[in-house]
Parts: sequence; C-alpha cells; structure tokens
Amino acid sequence: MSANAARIPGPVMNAAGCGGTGRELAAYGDLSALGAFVTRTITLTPRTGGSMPRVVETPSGLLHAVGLQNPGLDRFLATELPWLVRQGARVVVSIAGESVVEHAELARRVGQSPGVAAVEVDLAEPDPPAWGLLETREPIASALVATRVISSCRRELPRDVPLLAKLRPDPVRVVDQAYGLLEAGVDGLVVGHALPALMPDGRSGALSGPALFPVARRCVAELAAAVPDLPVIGCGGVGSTADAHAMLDAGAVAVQIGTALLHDPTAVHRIAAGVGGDRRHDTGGAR
Amino acid sequence: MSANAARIPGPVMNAAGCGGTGRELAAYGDLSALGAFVTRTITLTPRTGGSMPRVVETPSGLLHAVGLQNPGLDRFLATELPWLVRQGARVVVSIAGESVVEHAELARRVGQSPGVAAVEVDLAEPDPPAWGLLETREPIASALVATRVISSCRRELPRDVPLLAKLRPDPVRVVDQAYGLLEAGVDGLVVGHALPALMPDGRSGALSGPALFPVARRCVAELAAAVPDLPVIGCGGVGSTADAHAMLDAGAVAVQIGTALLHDPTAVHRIAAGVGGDRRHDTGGAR
Amino acid sequence: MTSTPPPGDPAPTAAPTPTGPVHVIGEILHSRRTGAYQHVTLAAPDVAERVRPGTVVALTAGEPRLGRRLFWVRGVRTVGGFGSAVEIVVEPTGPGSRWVAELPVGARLPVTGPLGRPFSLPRDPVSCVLVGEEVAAACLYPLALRLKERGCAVTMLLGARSESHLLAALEARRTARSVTVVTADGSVGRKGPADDLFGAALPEVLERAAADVVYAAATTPSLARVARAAEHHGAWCQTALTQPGVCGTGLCQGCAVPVAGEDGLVRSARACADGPVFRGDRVRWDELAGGAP
Amino acid sequence: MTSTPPPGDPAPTAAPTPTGPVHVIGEILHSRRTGAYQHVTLAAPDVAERVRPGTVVALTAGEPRLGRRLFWVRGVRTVGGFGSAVEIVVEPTGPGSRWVAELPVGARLPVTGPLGRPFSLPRDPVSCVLVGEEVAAACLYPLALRLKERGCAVTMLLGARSESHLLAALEARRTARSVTVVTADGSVGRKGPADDLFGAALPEVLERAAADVVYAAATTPSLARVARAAEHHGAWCQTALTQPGVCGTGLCQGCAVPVAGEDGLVRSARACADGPVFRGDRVRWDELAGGAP
Ligand SMILES: Cc1cc2nc3c(=O)[nH]c(=O)nc-3n(C[C@H](O)[C@H](O)[C@H](O)COP(=O)(O)OP(=O)(O)OC[C@H]3O[C@@H](n4cnc5c(N)ncnc54)[C@H](O)[C@@H]3O)c2cc1C
Ligand SMILES: Cc1cc2nc3c(=O)[nH]c(=O)nc-3n(C[C@H](O)[C@H](O)[C@H](O)COP(=O)(O)OP(=O)(O)OC[C@H]3O[C@@H](n4cnc5c(N)ncnc54)[C@H](O)[C@@H]3O)c2cc1C
Ligand SMILES: Cc1cc2nc3c(=O)[nH]c(=O)nc-3n(C[C@H](O)[C@H](O)[C@H](O)COP(=O)(O)O)c2cc1C
Ligand SMILES: Cc1cc2nc3c(=O)[nH]c(=O)nc-3n(C[C@H](O)[C@H](O)[C@H](O)COP(=O)(O)O)c2cc1C
Ligand code: FES
Ligand code: FES
Repeated sequence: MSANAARIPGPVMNAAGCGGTGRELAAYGDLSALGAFVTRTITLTPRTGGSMPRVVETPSGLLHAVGLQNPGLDRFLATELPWLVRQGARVVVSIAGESVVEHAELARRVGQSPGVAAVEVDLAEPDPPAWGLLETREPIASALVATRVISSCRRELPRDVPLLAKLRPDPVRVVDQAYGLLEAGVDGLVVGHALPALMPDGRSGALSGPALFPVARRCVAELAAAVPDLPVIGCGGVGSTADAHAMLDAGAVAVQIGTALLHDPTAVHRIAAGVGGDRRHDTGGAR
Repeated sequence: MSANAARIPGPVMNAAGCGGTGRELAAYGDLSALGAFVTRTITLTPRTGGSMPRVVETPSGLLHAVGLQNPGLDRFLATELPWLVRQGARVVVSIAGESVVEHAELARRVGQSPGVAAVEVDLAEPDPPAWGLLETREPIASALVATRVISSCRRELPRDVPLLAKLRPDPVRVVDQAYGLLEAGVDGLVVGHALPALMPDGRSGALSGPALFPVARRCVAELAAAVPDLPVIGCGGVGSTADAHAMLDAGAVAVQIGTALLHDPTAVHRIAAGVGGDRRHDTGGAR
Repeated sequence: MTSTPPPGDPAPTAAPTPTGPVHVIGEILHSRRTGAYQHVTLAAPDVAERVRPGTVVALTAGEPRLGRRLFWVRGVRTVGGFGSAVEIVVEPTGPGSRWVAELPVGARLPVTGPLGRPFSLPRDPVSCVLVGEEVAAACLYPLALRLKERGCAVTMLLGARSESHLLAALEARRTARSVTVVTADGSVGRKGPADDLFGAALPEVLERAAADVVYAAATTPSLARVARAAEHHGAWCQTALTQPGVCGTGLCQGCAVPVAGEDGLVRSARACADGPVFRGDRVRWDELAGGAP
Repeated sequence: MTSTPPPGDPAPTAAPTPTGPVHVIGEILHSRRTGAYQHVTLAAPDVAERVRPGTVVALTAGEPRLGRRLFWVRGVRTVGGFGSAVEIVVEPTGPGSRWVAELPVGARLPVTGPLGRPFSLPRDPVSCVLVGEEVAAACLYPLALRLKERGCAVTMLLGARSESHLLAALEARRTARSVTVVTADGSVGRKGPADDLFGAALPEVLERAAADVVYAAATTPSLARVARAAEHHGAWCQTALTQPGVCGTGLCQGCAVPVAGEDGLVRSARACADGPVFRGDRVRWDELAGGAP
C-alpha cells in the first residue's frame, strides 16, 4: 500500500457533484465534521452544463445529465477552494479533462493550491464523449489512456497528496482496470459513479441512488478480494448508516454519499455521525 | 434483417426464469394470449440451484442467486415442453451450456422438438463461472467464445427457428457484442439480464427490477441506433404498459417481463393486453 | 444429487380450476391487535371460497418492496356486503409485516391466493394431533374444524415463547378434545425449553392421543423435531413450512426445500407451490437447516 | 458563453445564519381542499421563523421517489402547542403533489426550509404591482403584507384558467389597494386569452398604479411577458420562477436558469439556491423557454 493510502480521508464524505459548492451543505452541519468535502468535477474551462430537465426521478434512483456544470479551474481556485479550506474542510478536488495533457495541468495546479486533501480523477463519466471528455472506458486502447491519465497526474502532484481514480461500477471490468491504475501510481479508488442510462426523453443520462447499491457494493467486494492493498471508497446508493456499514464490511475504507443528499441534505452529516469513530481506514486499511 | 426476424414472437412475453414451469402462470391467464412463454434456462443436466436465501429485496429491485435450478434437458423435453405446446403457448426455450459443444447439443435437441417458437441462448448470466457456465463476458477472448456459441447453435437449429441471444445490459459494450453475434447468425437479441451485484450476505447475486429499467432501456436505444436491422427485445424493469411502450419507443420490437411477475402474477397478461394490437414487430421491425 | 421440482403432474395450485389462485384487490375490513399479533380481516372476492386449510395468501408490502409476504389463512368469514373474507394473523417483525399490520380499515391492496398445496385430510375418522407454534398455528384452526367435521379426534399442542405470542388457545378448546400449551417462559401452560419447546410434551401427547396423523405448523427446527417424533411414534406426518421466498406463486424458485421423491431422489421443491405442506418424512431437514436447497 | 453560478458572495441561503434553512420533521396540522388546491398547514419547528416572502419549503414525495417537491410559503401562523407553522398550497397534479395533498392530519414528514433567496423589498414606500398566476400566487400574500407594513401601495393582478384555480382573491382585497382578476374562461373577473392571460390587463394595471416595482409569480411564459411589460413601463421587476429541479437545496445543479450577471455574461444559475426570485431583466427568457440552461 502506498504511503498516501493512510492519508486518504474518510470514512464518510459526500460524492462529487452532490454537495453543491459546499456553502449549501454547510447550512446543515460543519464541513470539518465530515471525512472530506468532495467538489463538483472541475474542468479547465467553465462549463454551462446540459439542457433541462437535468435530473429526474426513477424508481429508487435518480437519472441525471447535469453535464459537469462548473466554474472552471481559475474561478474555482480563486473563490470556492479558499472558502472551503477556511471552513476547515478536508477538500477532495474532483477533476476531468479533455486530454491527458489537460488532466496533468489540472493536477499540477490543484496540487499547488494549499489545503487540498486529495485529488479525485473522474474516469467514470457515463458519457464522456457527450461532454467532450476523454474516452477512458472501452475498448482496451481507452483503458491505456486511463492509465496514462493517472501516471501523468501522479507526476504533477506533490508526493504527499493522495491521488484517487473514480471508476464505473462495473463488477466485470473493475478489477482489470484497478491493476492498471495501481501500476500507474494511483493511491486509492472511488467505485463507482452513476451507470449509463436513458433519460425518459431519450437523451443519455446516468443512474444513481439506492437502486444501484448492490452493484456498487459488488464492485467493492471484487476489488477488496483481488487488490486488497488498494484502498477503495464505496460510492453508490449509500443512504443510511446501515448502508455505510455494509459497504465498509464489503471491504471499503470509506464511503461517499450522493443521491441521498439530494433527498435529505443532512444525510452525509447523519451518516458520518452514525459511522462515528469507526475510522477503520486510519488503521491502514485493515478490514 | 434475417427472414427469421419476422418470426420472433412478441410484443409481450415473460422473462426467462420468472414464469415458473408455465403451469403457475397459466392460473392467471391463457399462455396462448402472450406473445410467447419463455422457459427457465435449461441446461443439459438437472441443476439443484444455489443455497438460500436465493431472492431478496433491494430498493425497487430484487437480488437473485437462484443458480439456474432446472430439471435438465431430458425431463424438460419429455414433460414441460409438450404441456406448454398443448396450451397453445409460443414457447421460447432458454438454454445455457458449459461449453460450445454443450450449447450446440442443446440447440440441436431443442430445435428438433415440435412447437418451439424460438431458442434464446443465455449469454448474460451475471456470474457464469460461479454456476459452471462458459465465461462469455470478458476479456475479448470470451467475446469470441460467445460468437462461436451462436454460430454453432445456428448450425444445429432448423433454418426457420429464430435464434436469440440474451446479453448483459451494459450500454458501453452491448453494441460491440451485437456486431459479432450478428455475423455469427443471430436473429435477434434480448437485452438484458440482471446486473452482477452483491447479496446482503456477501455472495454474488444479480439485480433485476424497476431499479435497472433506465439502464436496460439505454442498451435498447444504443442497439436500435447502431444495428437497426437486428431486432431487440427489451428486458429489465418493465412493470407497466407505460414502461413497455417506453421500451418499444426506444427501439425494441418486444418486451419481456420478469421481476414484475414476482410482484404481481398477472403483470405479463396485463401488459400484453395493454400493449394490445400494437404488434409493431410484425411489420418487420419498423420503428 | 439430482433435483427438480416435481414436473408432470398437474399441481392443484397451477391448474386454472376453481381451487386455483386468483389475484384481486382486497380491502381491510377489521384490524385488531391481540397480544403480539395483528388480526386482520380482508375482503378478497373469490379468494375465500377457494381456501383450503394450509394454503396462504400473498400480500404486497408497500413501495418500493417488490417481494410478496405470505400469510396463513386463519379462517374464512362471510361479511355482509363484501361476500366472503379471509382472516390472517400478522406478526409485525420487519418492514413488510409492519406495513400490513398498520394498514387502516378501508385500505385496499393486491391479494393473491389461495396459494400452495393444502393439508391432506384422512379418509377415516382417525386420531389427529395438531402441533402449532406461535403465529404459524394460524393454519391449524381451519384444519381442526375440517377434521372435526370428518369425525376425527383432534388433539392440539400449542407453543410459544410467551403468552402474548400464543395464538388463540381458548378457541382451540372449543374444537379440540384436548389442548396442551407450552411456553418458553412459563407464562401460561407448561414451561418448555426455548430451544426445544415441544420436546418434553410431544411424545407424551402423541402417546396419550394414540395419534394416527400429526399435522404441524412451526419454525423449521421444531418441524424437524415433530417429524422425527411422529416417525418414532409411527404416525403419518404433514408439516407446513414457513420457508422464505419472494413471489409466493411458484414463479421464481426462490423458496427451495430439499424433498425426497417416491423414487428416493432428493429434489429441490418450491415451498410456496409444491408446499407449503410437505410430508414430514420427505423433507431433508438437515440440508434445509444447513441452507442447502 | 461562459457560465457559472455566482460564486464569491456568501449567498443568504447558504450561510449558517438564523435565516438559513433547517431540516426538520414536520407534522400536518390542517389540510383542506378549496377549489383545485389543497391548503396544508405544516408544523415545522424553526422553519416558519426564518421564512421571508418568496422562499419555499421542500417536502419528500413518498418512497420510492427521491426528488424533493418545492412549495411556496403562503403564510406563517402560530399554532398552540406546536410553535409556528407554515401554510402551503398544493395543486395535486402528479404522484408527489398528490401524495402530499392526501397526507392525513397528524402525518409526519421531513421538511427543509426556508430555501432560496426571497423577494427584495424596496426601501421607500413606492407603488408595487403584484402579478400572480394560479398556485404560484401563494408567495405574493406574505409579500403583500410586508409591503403594506412598509407603507407601499399594493396593487394585485391575479389570473388563473378558471375560478377554481384562482388563489384567494377575496383575501387579496384585504391587503391590496386594488385587485384585478383575469380568468381564461371568464368564470370570474375579466376574460383573458389562455395563451396570454395578463396580456391586455397588465399595461393598464401598471399604468393605473403608476408602478415603481413589479413582483411576479407565474408560469415561465407569463413571467417573460410580465418582465418585458415592466421594462417597457420603466418599473423594476422581480420574478419568482417555478423551475423544475430535484433537490431544492442547491446541491445538484438540476434547476438551471440562464441569468446575466452585472458583467453582462450569462451564467447558469440554480433556480432553487440562487433564486427562485430573480430580477426580471437578468433572466434570459428565450433561452429558458428553449430548454437551454
Ligand atoms: C408459507 C408462509 C406462511 C406465512 N404465514 C405467516 C403468517 O401467518 N403470519 C405472519 O406474521 N407471517 C407469516 N409468514 C412470514 C411473512 O410472510 C413475512 O416473511 C414475515 O412477516 C417477514 O416479513 P417482513 O417484511 O416483516 O420482514 P423482512 O425482514 O423485511 O422480510 C424480508 C424478506 O425476508 C423473508 N423473511 C423474513 N422473515 C421471514 C420469516 N419469518 N418467514 C419467511 N420469510 C421471511 C421474506 O421473504 C421477505 O421477503 C409466512 C411465511 C411463509 C413463507
Ligand atoms: C420554486 C418552486 C415552487 C413551487 N411551489 C409550488 C406550490 O406552491 N404549489 C404546488 O402545488 N406546486 C409548487 N411547485 C411545483 C411542485 O414542487 C412539484 O414540482 C409539482 O407539484 C409536480 O410534482 P409531482 O410529483 O406532483 O409531479 P411529477 O410529474 O411527478 O413531478 C416529477 C418531477 O418533475 C418536476 N416537475 C413536474 N412538474 C413541475 C412543475 N409544474 N414545476 C416544477 N417542477 C415540476 C419536479 O422536479 C418533480 O421532481 C413549485 C415548484 C418550484 C420549483
Ligand atoms: C446530480 C448529480 C451530479 C453528479 N455530478 C458528478 C460530478 O460532477 N462528478 C462525478 O465524479 N460524479 C458526479 N455524480 C455521481 C456521484 O458522485 C456518484 O458517484 C453517483 O451518483 C453514485 O452515488 P449515489 O448513488 O450515492 O448518488 C453526480 C451524481 C448526481 C446524482
Ligand atoms: C428470480 C429470477 C430468476 C431468473 N432466472 C433466469 C434464468 O434462468 N435465465 C435467464 O436468462 N434469466 C433469468 N433471470 C433474469 C430475467 O430473465 C431478466 O432478464 C431480468 O430479471 C431483468 O428483467 P426484470 O427486471 O423484468 O426482472 C432471472 C431473474 C430473476 C429475478
Ligand atoms: S417464493 Fe417464488 S417460487 Fe416460491
Ligand atoms: S434543484 Fe438541486 S440545485 Fe436546484
């Protein structure tokens, strides 16, 4: 396990894109009380996001096509990040780029900023081409691209800033991906994102929420069995302290809470309090 | 489009493994009133199935690990199939094997039996190795195995019996798989099966039900756009006539109903009546 | 071990005959708490008429839960304006049973039933011992009535962890010739050990009644013991299993029970469709307890 | 077009001040149908105290629906034993709003609020025209009271498809100096075309009232027209948008509204957190109608 593995924050944090700018979440509890605050995915240039409707309901889940709306790196570093750091939050910055070079630049500039607890590279967008992002899913060639993204981000980041990769919750493929990224220097994984799905009106969207919890948990279990030295953060459908424990029991060192926060803005604070002192990731990933 | 495409039954049938032996479903409506009756997946030798619990609830879904319990081909052909044919059901026989040769034998013997409306090869078991089945998912080599399974089944089946392949609902990979199977001689696809997932007790299981509807529907839309000549039967989370229409609108020629039947044994008859004369598959797959 | 659900023979539940199940919208007519249980009367057109002792009804458990919950039919009643109704006894333990128990009078919900194969009744007026544990005892009440109609001598042995979990011992006395009650805490009747409630009383009751037939509805470990005791006594035994499953209609194969056939081969039967009543000497109790199908 | 939600400045809803939102368990105290709407009073400790005109509360919509449903605060009340409560008006159109409308008195559910930026009040006692359409008019009643307290002249223009969808015109007369009512079917007040309900009446009302400020709560097409008319008349205009979204708390970026900043750049603002009240001249109405963010 990398020295950085023990620096991965946990055990309970919000999921990328489900915590607003942080200010909104701060209305319901101290950000410093969370394992970490994970930002929206930040891109080099500002993004307006997709067309409406962007988020709709589906049984026990949400479908979203937000399109990575974000203010761009400059504005994020100038305004949002310093505010988060002032709140005492351990900030995990989520990034995504249109090329390997862009990823490297994002990692370098985020890594130079004070107060960043970790960088999370979003390699799991359900529809990267739709949003002009790098295709890192399939075929094999793209998997190699993911590896290059991680190795160049690792090079640009200060040694002691943990580098996380966020992967799609695909139980069949996640282990193979993990091996490649481990070699490329990743310190931990976030598994997983929302699943590729169809919006009611026929546009591409992504499925999140309790509906996919057993799929995300399966991914965590596969990784814990196959790559026990690589810390995994479980993400997907966690909505209660019991869910969080089930994810930790499957082998995760931490959990992220997304959709549940959109239903109950106190969810991440409630679950963080429920999981409480149980910071097993601090023991070095002991399961 | 193959001449057999127009012979694919529809527009509404049960999903494999969710209609019992047929006798139980017949208590709630005539089997001949359905587009087809799809059997449990039949293997060459009898199978006891997995340990208990086999099916448990999850939000808006079910997790199952039934383990392909079935009486084996001999007994099926001797007792269950003739009974189904006598009821006037258009019988789709689902098969799975432990090798390419086994698949071929299953196809040959099923194809020789009178009254079979189509054969559906289950290439989508979420955990084939766990049940001693052929691995047809990943890596690339296994995809070639799937192609060989289909081409040898096609060879063994009478020319006029449509051959269907059932694929995992994986929007990222389903189109590539479809191209290969189309070349191998498949007449249509069923997309998809349940998703690989984790049972609460940590065993491998599979997720079905409304939870995954938007994922299955996305697969159908991808296929309809990429391989418009290959008829696709949409399966996954269809629980109402509205869902069925949404699946047909995404490009499916028919739908299968699984989990909904376990919640309401009249579901497939209700939806068949709801979709009614709208047998657009009869027009030769016009969408 | 080869295994399949019994094929071939037309199961009584599957054939579309007047005894087969129907799927209807039911309505809660009465709901009353007694001890640990909620007694619920449900208008269910066409269902009640078809019920035979040992069959169950399947109810939904509220969104977003997709499994059905099965309940023994405790009795059948005629209710003015609604035709006939079924009575069930609900022990609110988890989300589904709590949902059912809390439904207000007038609430409507899908009901499927009657499901499963009922108890077989003896042709002759023999001596029958009915062993019932906690809520499962519900299915023995309509059975006792039918046996009595046939002139059988009915003896009942009822057990529960405590008095509040004991089902209607008073009513039992109206039908049965003799009733023995055992509770784990001794709050009523004899005190029996929690891990073998009927252990001491059972051989004695079988002996005293000179039992020809034993009918049992209980937890799986108790059923295994009753089946063994009946065999030992030389009585024919039928057991009603409460095996978890999700559909209750025989469609999912989720409720596997290892059962030996006439041919001695063990097959994986479906508790809900091939049962819930099985011959006690046919069920492979050890495998069942071990979680194997 | 570059675009971000306004960063930097501490949004009133986000800062953990006494005006910020809280998440509590509320309880239905009253629920009454009037015309097409269900008027619901909800005990919501700490929420009511923080409400300012134009803010909303978010309610759950029952399992398995994960989106929140937003409702304008129609008023705030003190209720013996419960402290203060909020009044909302629910139009039961879909599953979520029907679920809320059908909740019995005594039902408890999570309530989050108040959410969003309220209407800005003028410093001076100017002439204000309040334009309200159907259920959205709910948020204008507490506003009218506050404006009157400040000595503003309040004129109201209310519209709806028919009388049953008109919200409390009688009560409006108590607060407002003058009230004009328009319905599409002419069932009460003037008859206005369904596709431009306020078209004819609006310029006339603005003129007559010599409006300095226009406040509007209506469907998006109506708001666009009111904003244009206000600009034409030379009045300052604030519009309260009913833009769909799922969380209501600013977390998901699901409720995008294209808004021009001071710098003239159009950004994608969140209707729920950066709104729901926006300056009428800042919203890009054409893009909004087109579905673009
Ligand atoms: C043949 C049969 C007859 C039954 N009769 C009655 C009855 O008369 N009265 C009554 O109160 N209950 C009865 N049950 C049990 C009942 O159907 C429910 O399973 C039980 O109430 C637990 O459901 P829950 O939603 O409350 O708990 P949960 O824990 O949410 O149950 C979840 C799932 O677990 C399974 N399960 C959990 N506990 C049990 C259990 N003890 N037995 C079987 N499955 C379980 C069920 O499949 C259910 O889908 C019967 C079950 C069977 C199979
Ligand atoms: C700022 C704001 C204030 C509101 N105030 C009120 C109010 O005071 N009274 C009232 O009855 N309703 C109000 N609404 C609308 C309400 O929140 C629900 O969206 C509406 O009742 C439809 O929900 P449903 O579940 O019944 O319908 P569904 O069709 O199930 O709605 C599903 C989803 O569609 C979206 N949606 C559908 N229709 C609308 C709509 N007309 N407006 C916004 N979103 C929609 C919602 O995001 C919802 O999640 C308000 C909405 C917003 C954004
Ligand atoms: C509205 C919404 C926006 C999201 N935006 C992002 C994002 O910007 N970057 C990212 O990596 N994941 C994003 N996600 C995915 C979540 O971070 C999370 O991985 C996924 O929703 C599964 O977790 P959940 O079931 O707890 O929501 C978003 C999810 C939702 C629902
Ligand atoms: C209990 C159960 C048993 C199943 N058995 C089989 C099977 O034997 N063969 C098969 O191809 N699919 C099987 N499936 C998958 C279904 O056929 C279907 O593809 C899947 O459940 C998705 O559809 P649904 O959401 O409508 O259930 C089974 C599903 C369930 C829930
Ligand atoms: S519970 Fe589904 S077959 Fe018995
Ligand atoms: S509805 Fe989620 S940010 Fe507005």
